Amino acid sequence: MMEELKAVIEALVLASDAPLSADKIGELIPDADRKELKRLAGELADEYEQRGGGIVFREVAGGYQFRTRDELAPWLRKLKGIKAALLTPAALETLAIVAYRQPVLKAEIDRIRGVDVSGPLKKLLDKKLVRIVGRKDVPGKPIIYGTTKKFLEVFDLKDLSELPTLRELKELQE
Amino acid sequence: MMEELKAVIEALVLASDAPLSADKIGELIPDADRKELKRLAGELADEYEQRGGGIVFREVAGGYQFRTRDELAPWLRKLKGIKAALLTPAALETLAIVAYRQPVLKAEIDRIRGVDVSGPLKKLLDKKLVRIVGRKDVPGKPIIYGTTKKFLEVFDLKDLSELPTLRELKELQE
Amino acid sequence: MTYEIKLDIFEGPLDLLLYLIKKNEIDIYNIPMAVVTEQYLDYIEMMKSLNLDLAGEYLVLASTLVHIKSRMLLPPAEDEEGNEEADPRAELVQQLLEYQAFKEAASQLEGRTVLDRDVFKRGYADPLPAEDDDEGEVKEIGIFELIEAFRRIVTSSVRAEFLDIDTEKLSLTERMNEVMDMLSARESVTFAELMGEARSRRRIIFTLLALLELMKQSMIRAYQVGTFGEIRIFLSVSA
Repeated sequence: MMEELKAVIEALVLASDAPLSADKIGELIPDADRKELKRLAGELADEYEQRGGGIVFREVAGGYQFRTRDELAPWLRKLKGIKAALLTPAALETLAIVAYRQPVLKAEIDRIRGVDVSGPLKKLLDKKLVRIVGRKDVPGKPIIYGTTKKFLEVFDLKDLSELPTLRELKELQE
Repeated sequence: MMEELKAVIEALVLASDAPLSADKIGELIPDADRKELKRLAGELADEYEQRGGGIVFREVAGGYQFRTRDELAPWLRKLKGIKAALLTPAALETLAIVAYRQPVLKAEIDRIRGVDVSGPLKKLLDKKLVRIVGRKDVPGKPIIYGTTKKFLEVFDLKDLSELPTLRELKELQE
Repeated sequence: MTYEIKLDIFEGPLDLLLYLIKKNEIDIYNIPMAVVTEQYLDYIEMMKSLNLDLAGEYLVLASTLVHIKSRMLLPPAEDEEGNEEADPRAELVQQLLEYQAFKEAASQLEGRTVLDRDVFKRGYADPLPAEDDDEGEVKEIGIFELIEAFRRIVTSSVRAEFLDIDTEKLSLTERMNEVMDMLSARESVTFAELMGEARSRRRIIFTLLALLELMKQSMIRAYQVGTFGEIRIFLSVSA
């Protein structure tokens, strides 16, 4: 069983939002001697180093932090690659407009969002969440957008009529 | 020095934001045998447990995750400045009904609790503990609710089958 | 008032009723209706006298209790086969047991090792070097986030046109997309084909509405050969 104080330091470092400095640890554990805290953190760093596992306990940017071992970077890049990319708020809003207002022209999406949506729309087309449904027979023959089968898959919907409506959301909030 | 494959698993689990499933790990390390991966992850869990340090390697929500040891909670609450309870009793009751009765309609939750659950249900959706699963194919197409992966992660469950059975109801049915 | 009741500790009328049953050490399968109803009504009176907001559900249960109490005073009726009628309390007892079970389940949930209360995961963002992560699958969004996003946009301009989206409209959109799909795969499609494919009455109506809407939006054109000839549908602008 690890020494209690050392275990506390280890847990605090994992859970902290940023590298955790010895000063900050000292504030959280006021009864402990500052030197002793530093010594224990150093012990943790040594232990993880000697263990030669996948993670290390390191002093970075004025604090302690768990990091993955440098040599394993190729594997971790792969993890990032498959990590489900979140849509940016702009893309999500654009997607929401296409989903609820389709078949819809870009001009209409621009109008609703109040900004030019070329960027997010392009991203949604690339991700195959939105597609070109056709063209409207009016001057300029503008492109009409709609959602894809993949859109239904991603949101786990059988068909568009399964989309919840704003009215239902409103009812829930009242 | 730790076995390379085990070190990779350890690093991937630290780097992942959500619990990392054995399947995901398998996708990232395609040459490895799935059973072997599970065995090594199990070894890591045992090692961290026996070491008795401040962090543990847990199987939760269908994957693996580093977490702080629960006995150290008071120190971590101090770090995070947490005071209030996570969920109100009303939200907890609503969540329990969704968890056990899913896929479930709001009308059914209302009936069981004897009050309108709009407020708590909205809160659970906001916290991503509950999600819209679809619509029921009956007149009015009411929305169906279910729990999320995050629900499993938050309540330390490997999967839904880990929920204890509802005692009283069973007795009554016999 | 002799009850030691803390206000708004009850999660609803069933919760209050369960409390009264426990407080009086009553067998839930054999509830003395007179006692419980009286105490329940007293509680509601107290709430009213304190001008506290009382959810309508409390009053509904009050009238249910009164009703059951009055039925208990009558001798048990017999149905045609001579069987005694079911206990008037049966439904209420069932409901209380069910609610009690979930209340217990809720407290078991609360008793678990809860993330961000008892245990914590890695707090800081990615322990990896930052890289452009624009690639990859889209997975982690739910339908609720989508509609929330839509709500965010339209709350600034709460117009009826947005609220009025209903499932009928979405079914129509679905059918419109299908028609456009067929037309992008081949040059034209006949009206009869679309209708034949529709099968159900509901689908036929949506197909008709979809065609009308698409024509109105100048997305398709329909041609007919002769008065009773076949109607053929084309894209207005070829893709």
